[in-house]
Amino acid sequence: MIDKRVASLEAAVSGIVDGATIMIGGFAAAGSPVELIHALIDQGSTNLIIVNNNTGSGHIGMAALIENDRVKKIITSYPRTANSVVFPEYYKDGKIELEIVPQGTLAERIRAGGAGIPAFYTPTAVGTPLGEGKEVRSFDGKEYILEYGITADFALIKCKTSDRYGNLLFDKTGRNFGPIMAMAAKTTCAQTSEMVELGEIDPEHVVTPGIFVNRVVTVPKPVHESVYIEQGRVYP
Amino acid sequence: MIDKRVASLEAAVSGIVDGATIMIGGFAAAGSPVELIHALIDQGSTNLIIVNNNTGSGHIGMAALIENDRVKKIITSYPRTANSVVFPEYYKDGKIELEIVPQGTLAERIRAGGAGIPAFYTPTAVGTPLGEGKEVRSFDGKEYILEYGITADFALIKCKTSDRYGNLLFDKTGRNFGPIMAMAAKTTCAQTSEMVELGEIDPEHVVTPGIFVNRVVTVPKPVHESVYIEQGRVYP
Amino acid sequence: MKNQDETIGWSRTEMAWRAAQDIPDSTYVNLGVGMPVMVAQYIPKDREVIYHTENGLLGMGPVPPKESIDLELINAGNEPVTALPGSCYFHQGDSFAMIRGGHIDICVLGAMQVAENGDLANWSTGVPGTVPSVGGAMDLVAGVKRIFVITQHCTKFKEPKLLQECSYPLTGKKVVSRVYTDLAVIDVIDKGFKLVELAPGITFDYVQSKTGATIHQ
Amino acid sequence: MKNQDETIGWSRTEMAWRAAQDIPDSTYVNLGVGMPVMVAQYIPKDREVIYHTENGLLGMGPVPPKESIDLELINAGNEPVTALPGSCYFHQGDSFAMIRGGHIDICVLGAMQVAENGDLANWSTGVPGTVPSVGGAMDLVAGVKRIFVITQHCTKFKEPKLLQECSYPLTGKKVVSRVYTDLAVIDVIDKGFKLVELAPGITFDYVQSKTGATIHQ
Repeated sequence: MIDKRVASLEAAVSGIVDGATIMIGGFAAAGSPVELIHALIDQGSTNLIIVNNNTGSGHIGMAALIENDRVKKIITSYPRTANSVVFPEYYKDGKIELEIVPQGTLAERIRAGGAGIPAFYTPTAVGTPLGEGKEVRSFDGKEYILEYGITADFALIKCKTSDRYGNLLFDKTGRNFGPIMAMAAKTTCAQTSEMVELGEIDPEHVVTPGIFVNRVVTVPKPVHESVYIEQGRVYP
Repeated sequence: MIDKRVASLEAAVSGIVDGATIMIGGFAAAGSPVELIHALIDQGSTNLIIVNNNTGSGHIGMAALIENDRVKKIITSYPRTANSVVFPEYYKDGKIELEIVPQGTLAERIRAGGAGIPAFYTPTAVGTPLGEGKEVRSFDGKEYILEYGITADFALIKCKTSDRYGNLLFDKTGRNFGPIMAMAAKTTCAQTSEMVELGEIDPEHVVTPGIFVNRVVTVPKPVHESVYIEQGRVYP
Repeated sequence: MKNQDETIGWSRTEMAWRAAQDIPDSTYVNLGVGMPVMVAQYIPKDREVIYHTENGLLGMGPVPPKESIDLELINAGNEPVTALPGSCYFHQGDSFAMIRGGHIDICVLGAMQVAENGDLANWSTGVPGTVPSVGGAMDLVAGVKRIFVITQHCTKFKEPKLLQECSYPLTGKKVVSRVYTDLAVIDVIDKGFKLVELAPGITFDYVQSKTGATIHQ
Repeated sequence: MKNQDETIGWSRTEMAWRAAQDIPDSTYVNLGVGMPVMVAQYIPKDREVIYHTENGLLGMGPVPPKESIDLELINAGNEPVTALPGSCYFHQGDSFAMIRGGHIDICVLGAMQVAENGDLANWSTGVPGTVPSVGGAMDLVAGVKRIFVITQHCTKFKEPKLLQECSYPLTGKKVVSRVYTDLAVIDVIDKGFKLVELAPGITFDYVQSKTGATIHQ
């Protein structure tokens, strides 16, 4: 029987080893799988390479993962978000490596990784510092740089609805990186607000087909990052 | 006002010039925009380069376009379908050029064209006749070939539901090439079975965002290719 | 020993049954046109397998009765099918991302020729003038984790299909994992073909005599 | 003539209003964080414009009243927004396919520096030790059909932002079409900057004196 459901957050993040590459969904706080990130902190693995569009806010979620010294390197497009207090300190002190990637190139590299495309050419960042040292090639008289697909050992993403096959629906702009990260990770773990029976999701509406998902844990009332931040919460 | 609706099939295909590259949706007969293809035949442009997964059946739709001597070249993955009687004759007589592309490479080339990716590497067809003469490159010890994005002047696709912004929903496996061809063409023309008011399509369910669509014509009861074939219909 | 035409060894349905036994529970499977499609009928009932058809459906079900055929719901072989609960539709870009990205566990395909290094030829005889048609075959063999081939051991002209090298144009290099024929189940391993199982009443020597390359025991 | 600090020329809202007049009907527009977002308020009422926000929404509407804020519905500037009838959500791969693929008509961005050849610097001062953050800026300038810049003519230290060459790290090369400042509207054409319009009470010579490159009249 195909059943992607796992009983606990602990089970959802089990098997992540030190040094693993982990994609974490979310754009700013929307779609950020806060509960899964906290479970990852509890789980204890370290020296992680994280792929996330931002670096987290306050002292919870993504920021707490850094503040608990679990992150060796982060691949991101926009580390300098509001309330980002942890990352700048770690960066200044040389305690975290940073690979900065334009957001669309980051998205396309993740999508390529998931689609079995090892590398592609893109016009983004040509002639800028982020294009420096990269292979440049002209097509039809216009310059492009070569970028490589990214894959990960795990992806942690947040969705709204799932069935036991792992077919996923998302919540508004919380969708952001979830679907492409699900494609690019060996083991994709999703937290969902609701679990429905097979057949309740219209096959025309599925956003992420279950084939891209390995584990789904139900978190009926996920707490939004901003709520924790208002509370001044520090994790753990 | 943003209004992609056009009043007639004739208006939907207006402006297509001789020698244009046209992507036509459909896998076998599913999703084939038969009415738009017939409008294209009526419209009269010729020397067309067609991108379609197949070459049509019987003497209607895609096959009729060939039989009316409008197609200079076809880029396709599977020209040898059941009831494909027109293409084999044209091919044998040297009256049509054929570029054969693996289906997944065809899909990715179209998607790349629509996404502003000029070229990408793929493992498909390495070491086969369809990989011959192509640039080979190794990534992590595995060989890949370089393939190029494709764009088109027009795309003709079939969908089920649209609104005036051109947001589209498709019908089961009739979806196939529609969404990616819509992305890759300068002017995308969709035939839809029903036209609904703005807001009637749930923003979470939209398959093709209206930004990829330029003209939508309502064809309330499209005729399936197989029905015409049973009738022995020859177009025009 | 009887001639192959006299139906020694496994019948087509037995071949499909035999292949089906090797499809594990909880896998995503793509079945090629023809005999491969038959495999779905023989999956043990306690296993749940999800079928992918590359024209854009995951969760494909069996052919429906005539009266409920939907012409917009077909498989890659252009046959009417059904969509089971938990299924989903997607476009060709996403469908081949599943294939190329290594998300499909097993693909079962027919073959014209299989070489002892795993090369597969199943899309063209290379005869000039025929219309070449590849469809998704090259993508499937390049991307799916394990490629099973199901085929008669010899052509209808009694020539071996399992060879040292393919003479027909390749579909993919070093891609086949296992071959199911009417005579035997044969793996492709580093050193070449290796016998897994003989069909009832078939001897190893007989299989070897019908094969164009060494079979390791 | 008065000092720039004494609010000569266009105010911020007037700049946004002026830029809005150049957004045609039936266009797809992406507005950067800050002053660019203000442009949406001043689009003439008879024009319909669809706003794209690169975090995954087409058809973005204005900031909602506090009581109806949805934390999962934000724009690329991390502000709560609304989704208008006819809107749709999509993932980051598709969102940047819209951008990179040339499907967005106009993007309005802020700037640190603009060079006379259209080079734009708006993501980093290049000062060592600061945290570099690029977001979608490089993708937008590389992919959107027309890039409008809206910016004060000079920095708060009264240094010109319109220059012969950018000294800050580039966001993109030869990408800017038109610049809206508090003093003027200026196009980037093949030979350099070209004056389109002066703010009320501003002379050409004054604009030229505040600009680090020749402005063609």
